[in-house]
Amino acid sequence: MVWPIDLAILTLVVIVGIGALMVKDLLGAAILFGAYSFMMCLLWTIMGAVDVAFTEASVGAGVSTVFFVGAVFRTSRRTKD
Amino acid sequence: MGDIIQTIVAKYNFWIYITLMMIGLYAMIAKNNLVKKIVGMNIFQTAIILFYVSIGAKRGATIPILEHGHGGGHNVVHAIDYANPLPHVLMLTAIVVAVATLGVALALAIRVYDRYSTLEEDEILSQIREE
Amino acid sequence: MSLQYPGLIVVVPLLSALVISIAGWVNKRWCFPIAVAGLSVAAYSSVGLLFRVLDEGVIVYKLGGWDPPMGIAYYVDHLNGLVLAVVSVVALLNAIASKNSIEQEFPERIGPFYTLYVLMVTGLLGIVVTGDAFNLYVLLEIAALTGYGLIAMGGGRGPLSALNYLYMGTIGACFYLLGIGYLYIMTGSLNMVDIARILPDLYQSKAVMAAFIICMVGVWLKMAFFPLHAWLPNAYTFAPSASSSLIAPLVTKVMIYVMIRLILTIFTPEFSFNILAVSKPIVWLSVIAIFMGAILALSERNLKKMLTFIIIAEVGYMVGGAWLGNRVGMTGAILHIANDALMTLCVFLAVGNIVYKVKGAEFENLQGLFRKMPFTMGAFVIGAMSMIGVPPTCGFFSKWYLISGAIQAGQYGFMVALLFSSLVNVVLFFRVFEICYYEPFSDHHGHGDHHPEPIDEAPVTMLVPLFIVAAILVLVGLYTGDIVNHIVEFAIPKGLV
Amino acid sequence: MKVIGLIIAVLTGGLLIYAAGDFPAWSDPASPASTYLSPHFIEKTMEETSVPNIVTAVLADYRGFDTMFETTVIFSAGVACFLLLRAFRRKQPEARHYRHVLTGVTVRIKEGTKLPPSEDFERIDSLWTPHDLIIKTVCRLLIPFIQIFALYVIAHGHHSPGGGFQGGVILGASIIVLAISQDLRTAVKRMGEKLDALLCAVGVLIYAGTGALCLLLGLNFLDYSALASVLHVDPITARSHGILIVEIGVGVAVMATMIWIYNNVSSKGEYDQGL
Repeated sequence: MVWPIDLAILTLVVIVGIGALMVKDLLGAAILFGAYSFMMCLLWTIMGAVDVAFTEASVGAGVSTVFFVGAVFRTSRRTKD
Repeated sequence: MGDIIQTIVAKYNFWIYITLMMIGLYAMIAKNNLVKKIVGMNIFQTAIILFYVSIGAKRGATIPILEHGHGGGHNVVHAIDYANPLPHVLMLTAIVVAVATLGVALALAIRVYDRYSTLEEDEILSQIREE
Repeated sequence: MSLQYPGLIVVVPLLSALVISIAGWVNKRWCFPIAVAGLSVAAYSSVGLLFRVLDEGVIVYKLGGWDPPMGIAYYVDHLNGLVLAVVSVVALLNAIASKNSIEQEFPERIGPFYTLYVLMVTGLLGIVVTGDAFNLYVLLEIAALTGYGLIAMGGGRGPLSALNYLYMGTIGACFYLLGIGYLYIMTGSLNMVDIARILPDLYQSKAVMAAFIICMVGVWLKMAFFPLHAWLPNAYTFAPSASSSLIAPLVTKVMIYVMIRLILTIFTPEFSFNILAVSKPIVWLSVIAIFMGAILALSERNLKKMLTFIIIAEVGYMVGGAWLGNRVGMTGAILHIANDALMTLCVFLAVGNIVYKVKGAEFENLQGLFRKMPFTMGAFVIGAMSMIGVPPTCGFFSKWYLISGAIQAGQYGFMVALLFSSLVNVVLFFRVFEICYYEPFSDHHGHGDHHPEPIDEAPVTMLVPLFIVAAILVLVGLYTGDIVNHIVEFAIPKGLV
Repeated sequence: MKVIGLIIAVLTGGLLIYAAGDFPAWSDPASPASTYLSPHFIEKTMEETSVPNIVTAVLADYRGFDTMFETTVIFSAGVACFLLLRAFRRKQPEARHYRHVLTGVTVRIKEGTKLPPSEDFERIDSLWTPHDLIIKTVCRLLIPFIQIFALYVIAHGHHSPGGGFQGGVILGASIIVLAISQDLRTAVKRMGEKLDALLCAVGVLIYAGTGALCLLLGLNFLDYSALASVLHVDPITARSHGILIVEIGVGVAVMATMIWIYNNVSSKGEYDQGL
């Protein structure tokens, strides 16, 4: 594994994670959550956990985000925090 | 000083997982919006998965799929060459559990929204008090 | 076939849950018989297993035929043999008793309801029987996810309280997972017995200590131990009666079993009580838990909610008893797991019968019930006596062990708390009896106006299981000595005195 | 609440950081986790199960019991979502709106009356998505390829990353793509609710049934080598085949559940038309 990439992605993960919690729009939070999952997936590929990364790419970045978007459409995008 | 930097770099993964876990935990307790809490819950779970995958990482090792699987058969496999597969297996299970929890949580949030027409916890509580 | 009992205990309920979910789409009437059949096989094999354990000692069952540290294995010893028997019998009795109320409350969702019900029992049985720390986590999540579904069926505030339970439950399960991860990174193993074999060299490690604390906090969250109890009362109160009489007796008790398993098997008493000097503060926490549970119960005007606060106090009993750090206290805690599961089932089934007929459990709905539903109330009295701790019901004996353990350990605060809580239980239950016995039944209160048919005794199918539970309460009380000498005595390792 | 949350998070983090000091260094080949159990898996998997992908072998065989319950978790989540959201006695709206696709004329139909059975009308309500030729066509072209890839992932899990779970999710995603690009009703017409529910249970049943079959054949639960006598192969190949069978079960269950949860969550359980 290449450790500079590792460090860079680890830092990005934290930034995207905080972003997903800070943004004042639930749809945006859902999309950022997808980005967060995808970063995680990259990270795990670097660490050699290909099966876990594959699962996270299909579940975390794929289906979970779709669930979030579907649920936000059925409720509301509004959030106070 | 050098020592500290050494420690920080050597266990960078662990520090990041702890940071993410704290972010997720804080969001689950302190956020007011129910869906935001669910996002926090997922970040929390992913952080733990990151921790386990970090356990499995091994310097200089490749992915845990044997080369020449059915070809030679005489190749001797050295454990040092492959990453530790066990945490990967455990975390596949944990990811599945996370998405299952997510589905149920979102379904519950939709039911809550149906009744109170809001996802903000303080507004729901004030509606309950008025009942 | 008896060699396969450990496999059957979990597999048969699982298969029957799957068959129920298919049968539910074909004909709803098939669900109940299949559920009862599956649960009966589980109950039969767990009782059979308990007797085999009594004869042969620890039974190891290798799943997939792999040897334990590689694969997953079941270890059945006296401790989980006892808990297994209690869990499966409670689940079976409740399934039979709650048939009518399920058909009354949600006639159209019988199929999925029974699927979740049996799956939850599968999860609980699996938690108890498994010998693999990670496998326990997966089963924990099965029991939890099905529990959220069952609680949220209640309508009204049900979904909101289930959602809060979900947040807390997920944090708890994740903490447990994290603790297991810490153990794994230090030992490289996931098998409970194997971890216990490796750990003694690592007792001084900070990571092992952290693992212990994190696991404990996770388990406490799941069992609603005092500062972490906020989710429990609403979740159990707003659940439909059929779910609450399954969840209330079993979930907290099974989590206490997990805690005792962590203390006794994974971390050994030596580490838990001697190296970590945290017994005293934890016993004091449980003292506060008992006081808070008792006081909060006093302020409730709803029978079901009052009982949920009593559960919080009971959790305090068992946590405190287990952490007294001596043999008598541990005996009391293990005995109380079985007794409390049975007596909680008894009172919750009685409340279920009341809700079935009266459509509410507020105190003003209960007036004159002794005349209207004499049999239900009779069983309720036995359950209440056991909760108070009146001999010969079983509640007395486990409390006796807990109090003697407290005296032996010099923890007088815990003793006072136990006595105080018993007194409060007297007040609580006699207040209910007074309302039910002396105040005349009137149609002006509660929902009395909405159903013109007169309130009478619950149907036989609901009464018979209730009587069986009440009889078991007395029988277990009478045979406490045998249970302690033949089962509980062997469940506690020799090292603990 | 914010203060409490902050205190709890910092306390937990502090404890974890304190404990992390004792960890073996990251990616250290000599750490206990890498030297105790994993060498056995890495070195023995091939001769004991004849599967080159160690993760698949450990997932479905050594720790197959975990995976069975992982599938059960997914199944119970599907049932729970169904139970929570699916409307059983929801009120029918008084009138429905239909649009004639070719002319664009919208008609209002009162309750009780029915349209002539024709493909030319589409119902306009909250599930309806506006037409977009490009998206619809692209998705329609894409879906078969997604599905073939998914089947490849399931079937090739022995040799490459992937397996029942990932393949099942991708297979489910192909139907979800259909539901997003056309509308939910079209997807439900292809893959109805009853089918979803049955496949969910059938998938887990394949897994648990394989295990139970081993039990009936005289060995322990999930000991696939018992299948050797049924499949007429040697016990080690039987393990490999057993893994394939359970992976298919996992794939079916996960696919159906993903679609089921999506249908329920994205429509609040109101997809009553077109069943």
